[in-house]
Amino acid sequence: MECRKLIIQSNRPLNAAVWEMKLYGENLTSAPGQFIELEVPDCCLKRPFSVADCREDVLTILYKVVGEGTKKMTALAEGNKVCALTNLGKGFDSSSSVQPLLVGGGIGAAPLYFLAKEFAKKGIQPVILLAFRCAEEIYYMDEFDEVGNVLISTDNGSLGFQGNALDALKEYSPNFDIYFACGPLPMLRALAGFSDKGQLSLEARMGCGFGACMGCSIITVSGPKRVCKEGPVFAAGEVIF
Amino acid sequence: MECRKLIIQSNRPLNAAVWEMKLYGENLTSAPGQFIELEVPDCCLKRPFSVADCREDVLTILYKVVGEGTKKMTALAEGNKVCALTNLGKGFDSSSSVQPLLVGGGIGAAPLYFLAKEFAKKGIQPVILLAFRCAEEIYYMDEFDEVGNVLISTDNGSLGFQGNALDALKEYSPNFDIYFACGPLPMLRALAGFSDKGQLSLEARMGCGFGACMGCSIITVSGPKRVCKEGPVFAAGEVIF
Amino acid sequence: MDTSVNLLGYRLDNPVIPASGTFGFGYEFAEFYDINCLGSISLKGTTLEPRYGNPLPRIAECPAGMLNSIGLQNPGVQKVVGEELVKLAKVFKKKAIANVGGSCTEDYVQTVEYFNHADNIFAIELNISCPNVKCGGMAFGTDPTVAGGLISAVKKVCTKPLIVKLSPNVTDISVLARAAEDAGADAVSLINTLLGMRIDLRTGKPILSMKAGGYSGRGVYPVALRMVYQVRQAVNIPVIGMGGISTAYDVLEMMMAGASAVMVGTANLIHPFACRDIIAALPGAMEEYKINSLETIIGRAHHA
Amino acid sequence: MDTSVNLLGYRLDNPVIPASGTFGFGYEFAEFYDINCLGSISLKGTTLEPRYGNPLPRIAECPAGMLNSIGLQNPGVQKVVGEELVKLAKVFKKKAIANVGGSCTEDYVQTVEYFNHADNIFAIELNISCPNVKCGGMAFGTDPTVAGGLISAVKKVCTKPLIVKLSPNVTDISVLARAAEDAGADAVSLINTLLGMRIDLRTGKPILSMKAGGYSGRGVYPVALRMVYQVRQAVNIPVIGMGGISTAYDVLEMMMAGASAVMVGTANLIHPFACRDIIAALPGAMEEYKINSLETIIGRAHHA
Ligand SMILES: Cc1cc2nc3c(=O)[nH]c(=O)nc-3n(C[C@H](O)[C@H](O)[C@H](O)COP(=O)(O)OP(=O)(O)OC[C@H]3O[C@@H](n4cnc5c(N)ncnc54)[C@H](O)[C@@H]3O)c2cc1C
Ligand SMILES: Cc1cc2nc3c(=O)[nH]c(=O)nc-3n(C[C@H](O)[C@H](O)[C@H](O)COP(=O)(O)OP(=O)(O)OC[C@H]3O[C@@H](n4cnc5c(N)ncnc54)[C@H](O)[C@@H]3O)c2cc1C
Ligand SMILES: Cc1cc2nc3c(=O)[nH]c(=O)nc-3n(C[C@H](O)[C@H](O)[C@H](O)COP(=O)(O)O)c2cc1C
Ligand SMILES: Cc1cc2nc3c(=O)[nH]c(=O)nc-3n(C[C@H](O)[C@H](O)[C@H](O)COP(=O)(O)O)c2cc1C
Ligand code: FES
Ligand code: FES
Repeated sequence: MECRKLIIQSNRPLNAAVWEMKLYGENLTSAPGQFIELEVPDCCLKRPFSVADCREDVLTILYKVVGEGTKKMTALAEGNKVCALTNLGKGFDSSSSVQPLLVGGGIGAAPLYFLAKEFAKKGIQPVILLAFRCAEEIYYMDEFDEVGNVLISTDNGSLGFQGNALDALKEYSPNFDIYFACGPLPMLRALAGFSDKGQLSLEARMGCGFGACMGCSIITVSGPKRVCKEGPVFAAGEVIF
Repeated sequence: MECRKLIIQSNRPLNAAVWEMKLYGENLTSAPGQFIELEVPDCCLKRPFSVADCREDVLTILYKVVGEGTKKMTALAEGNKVCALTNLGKGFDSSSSVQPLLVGGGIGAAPLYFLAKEFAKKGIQPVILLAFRCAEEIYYMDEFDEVGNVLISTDNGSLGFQGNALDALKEYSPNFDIYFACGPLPMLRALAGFSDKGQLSLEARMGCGFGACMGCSIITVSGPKRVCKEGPVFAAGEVIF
Repeated sequence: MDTSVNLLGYRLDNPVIPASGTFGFGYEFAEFYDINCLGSISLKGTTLEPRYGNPLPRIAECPAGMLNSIGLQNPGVQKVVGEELVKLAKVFKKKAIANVGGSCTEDYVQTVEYFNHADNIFAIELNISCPNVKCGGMAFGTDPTVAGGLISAVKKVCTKPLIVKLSPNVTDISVLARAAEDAGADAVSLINTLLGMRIDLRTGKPILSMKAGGYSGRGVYPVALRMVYQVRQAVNIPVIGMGGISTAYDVLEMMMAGASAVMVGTANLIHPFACRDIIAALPGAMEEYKINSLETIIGRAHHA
Repeated sequence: MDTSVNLLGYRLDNPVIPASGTFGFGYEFAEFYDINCLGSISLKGTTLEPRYGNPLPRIAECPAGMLNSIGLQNPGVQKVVGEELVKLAKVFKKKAIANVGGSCTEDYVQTVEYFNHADNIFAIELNISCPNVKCGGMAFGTDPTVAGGLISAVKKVCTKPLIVKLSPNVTDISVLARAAEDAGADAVSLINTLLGMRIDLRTGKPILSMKAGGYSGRGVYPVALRMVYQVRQAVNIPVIGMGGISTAYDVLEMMMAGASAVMVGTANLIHPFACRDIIAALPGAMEEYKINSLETIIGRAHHA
């Protein structure tokens, strides 16, 4: 964990609900699956966001506008300074995967972009399955295309396979050694039921984000674990849904 | 009362404790003795300040740094926007005075500058008695000099008469028809005891500043009155100390 | 978009009512905006005799609200009925709520009787919870038997619907709410202020002359919401919710907790146009959460 | 500038103690800063058996604070003494305060006995006020007779000074404080969290799985300060003050109200360096108000 002041380098909408914010800070580092806690003006608690990319002192988050804090974030302008806790949590363990499958649902695709880039760097082209409710909700298509083989599914069939992520997975049935998933809980639950050869990035309402309050503890097969500290990434077989 | 957004035109220290802030707003008006309630970032209640000057869309306040809010005010930079309630309260009634005496104690001199200028405009040179604890606390000397005959007293004698405002008044014994005073309560009480031919500008901790909460009600000979609405200026004979 | 609600048989255009003690007798706000946009107004707490209230200072600031120890300053019920209500009627075409304070049963009863004949009053709000009144004031608000006795006595003479205003400074507010219901209250309103204190670091003394005072504003909102939820479960009469409301979203949340209408207090002091702005923002907030009629969300949190 | 205070015979370099439940078992904060700057640490509430606590969500945000319904998650006293305290001792050279929770007298008593032999614990803080524990949890905190019985039983076996942590969710906290003193408590600490609620406008349901939760943070400060002032007047044992403290000024004010030491909770969650920063700011704040020794201001508001 680090507690830092970052400078907003850009903050722009990608579609009707999802925004991209780039934050600058010297020697910023992060690993795929880790998250930051961003201080939002006039909000008491910081907001957790997965790192969608991090290189050359610039960290990217992709955020969906859902409530007070994310609404206020859209008003933050280039050059503004924001406080953030960085390098939070334990990210994906991608070291042993040579045929990875990435599964993202909705805004859950965010951390997978960073992960996909890491694989691409190692010369591995991951299969990236992105599930959305409809074509309008898609973001970062070109970015994902550059770093992997993208498969799309939408609930209403407006693009790609019509159906949810698991149906799409069964339909496309790509080969994989480990899958890496982030998205709504029902999707993660379904995936875990389908195969335990995976890693799931979970969400929880957080008090601190760095392990102090037990606000985010889930029960796992090996006892209670904190989403913010032992997670947010857990082995699929570990989580008790 | 008006509720407005004003732009900070300048904000500078006059001495170790007193600052001057100039606020710009179209068609800003005020009368001597009236005050504004200034919104301070991260403070729940607005802060009341007498209008020290107001002309050509620019309103000046002089403020002493005493606590959280005034400390934060010193950090407000030129160009910042601030919310304020303006045209609050009933100011001095100077219409019938031809030989005015102005008595200011410490930061209480602030509204008297505006009043002195009004007299000067009418061709009347007021006598202005300014009482401070020591010479270092004096501010706006040149400004006052331009609009009246300034007499000074300091508690430690570092400038002018040594003693408090009332002692100085007795010493200098200027002629006057009405005196107009603002300053600490003991000074106002002493003045009221000395002569009831005066108008006193009072302070009170305020909830709203515009008459809604009764937070600032004092008892007068004619019943309870609100410092923020019927005041802050009261006839010397009216106030029950 | 239907923002109207029914309160005690009276239809309000919207559920937003300035809270007692933060809106005077209403007419002075008519200088700032057309107060006919309000659902109703709860008038400044009125006692039998005129009261100056407590010595200054009566106000202290808090990180997310304020303390007051006004002590029910008011010109007495005769002047309120004879002068203040007349002035109000000139600028406010709707009916208001009279808020009645006191320190003994007899005072309360007589004060309420004066309001029986006031045409522009549609309900009486009995303040049994003012933390700033000595002698008995607190016991009325904290002891269910004492509260019940007072309410029964008042109910006997009161010809208008009776709202009982509850104190949050109790171990279990639902006990007091039930006592009020049992004694004949037609509605309850809550919360009054929480007891709080601030100390002046310069002098080392409490800022308020009364030492402690009533804490209100945004900081009390979660406590108020919980109590409204709890009381909604405990009684079958309507609940009027207040405490820290400052946005249209706060109104929706308070209604979901169980409030049939809401009162807005401290927000008026911090921003004179608060009630007007909240009312203006209501339809937009309703649209955002796909609410067509406000009445349908009352108590939603109990069955959602 | 002397920031040290004496608490129950133990001298603290400064009065700032992270509050139970917001600082884990301390050692994890040693990754962020040298925790030996702290006066002491109140450790995470510990029960006889391991507890997972309540289902998620356990956290909700408030305008000036937060709600929690953790429900005393902890690994059980055996593991706390055998593992957590050992890890703490490696990075913290001072003594800490063990915070004990439970739902029946026997559990409390046995848990306290485990801590008797823990060398790096200088006092026990008995949490009789956790709003998040079912069955008995609330009665211990709200009924003076029940509280007294529990405290006497614990006192009989406890070989270390006993601090009793009081709930603010009562009509008169001084009654509980006196009951604690009479039953043998060596100090009281207050306040625990206020009961609060938030509702999710999207779902219409309370955000917390437990519906209500404990409200803490800046918004509770005026209430906490008033209660510390009130309890200081009611008892002769030391009072440890907490609730919304987030600056060095807050520490001074809380001490003037009567606190011999203070605990800082939610501020740690909002800013991991909060306690360190408050301690660093203390001398400057003391200078500003011409305070040479912190001990001299304890309770100043009662005689200033
Ligand atoms: C580890 C982690 C990574 C995340 N990564 C992303 C991401 O990359 N992009 C993205 O858009 N969102 C992400 N989220 C969800 C994001 O934190 C919430 O959408 C955001 O906090 C909502 O804030 P708000 O103020 O707009 O909503 P409000 O509802 O107004 O927030 C109120 C409180 O609830 C919390 N809260 C509300 N919804 C959630 C939620 N779904 N999860 C956790 N806390 C919540 C807020 O943090 C705040 O404390 C992540 C959450 C976690 C736990
Ligand atoms: C009608 C009127 C006119 C004033 N004119 C001036 C002026 O021209 N220049 C100037 O420097 N000061 C003036 N004051 C005093 C000024 O309002 C306070 O010094 C200021 O509010 C202190 O704010 P703070 O946040 O620094 O202090 P804090 O003590 O941190 O403030 C806490 C709360 O107490 C209130 N408060 C503290 N001291 C006073 C006080 N003396 N009077 C009223 N409220 C107080 C604050 O407004 C705030 O609500 C005036 C006060 C009134 C009532
Ligand atoms: C300055 C002030 C005066 C008040 N006077 C009264 C009163 O006369 N009668 C009453 O029942 N409540 C009174 N209250 C309490 C409010 O009506 C309301 O219950 C409380 O402030 C909580 O709501 P809020 O947080 O929106 O202010 C007063 C509150 C304030 C701040
Ligand atoms: C997340 C969280 C967990 C808590 N857990 C405990 C606990 O285990 N035992 C206890 O006595 N108090 C517990 N508390 C209460 C705090 O110790 C403290 O009394 C309260 O939060 C008020 O202080 P604050 O406003 O500084 O946070 C907890 C508070 C929070 C926010
Ligand atoms: S959010 Fe505090 S422990 Fe995870
Ligand atoms: S400050 Fe509210 S009436 Fe004067």
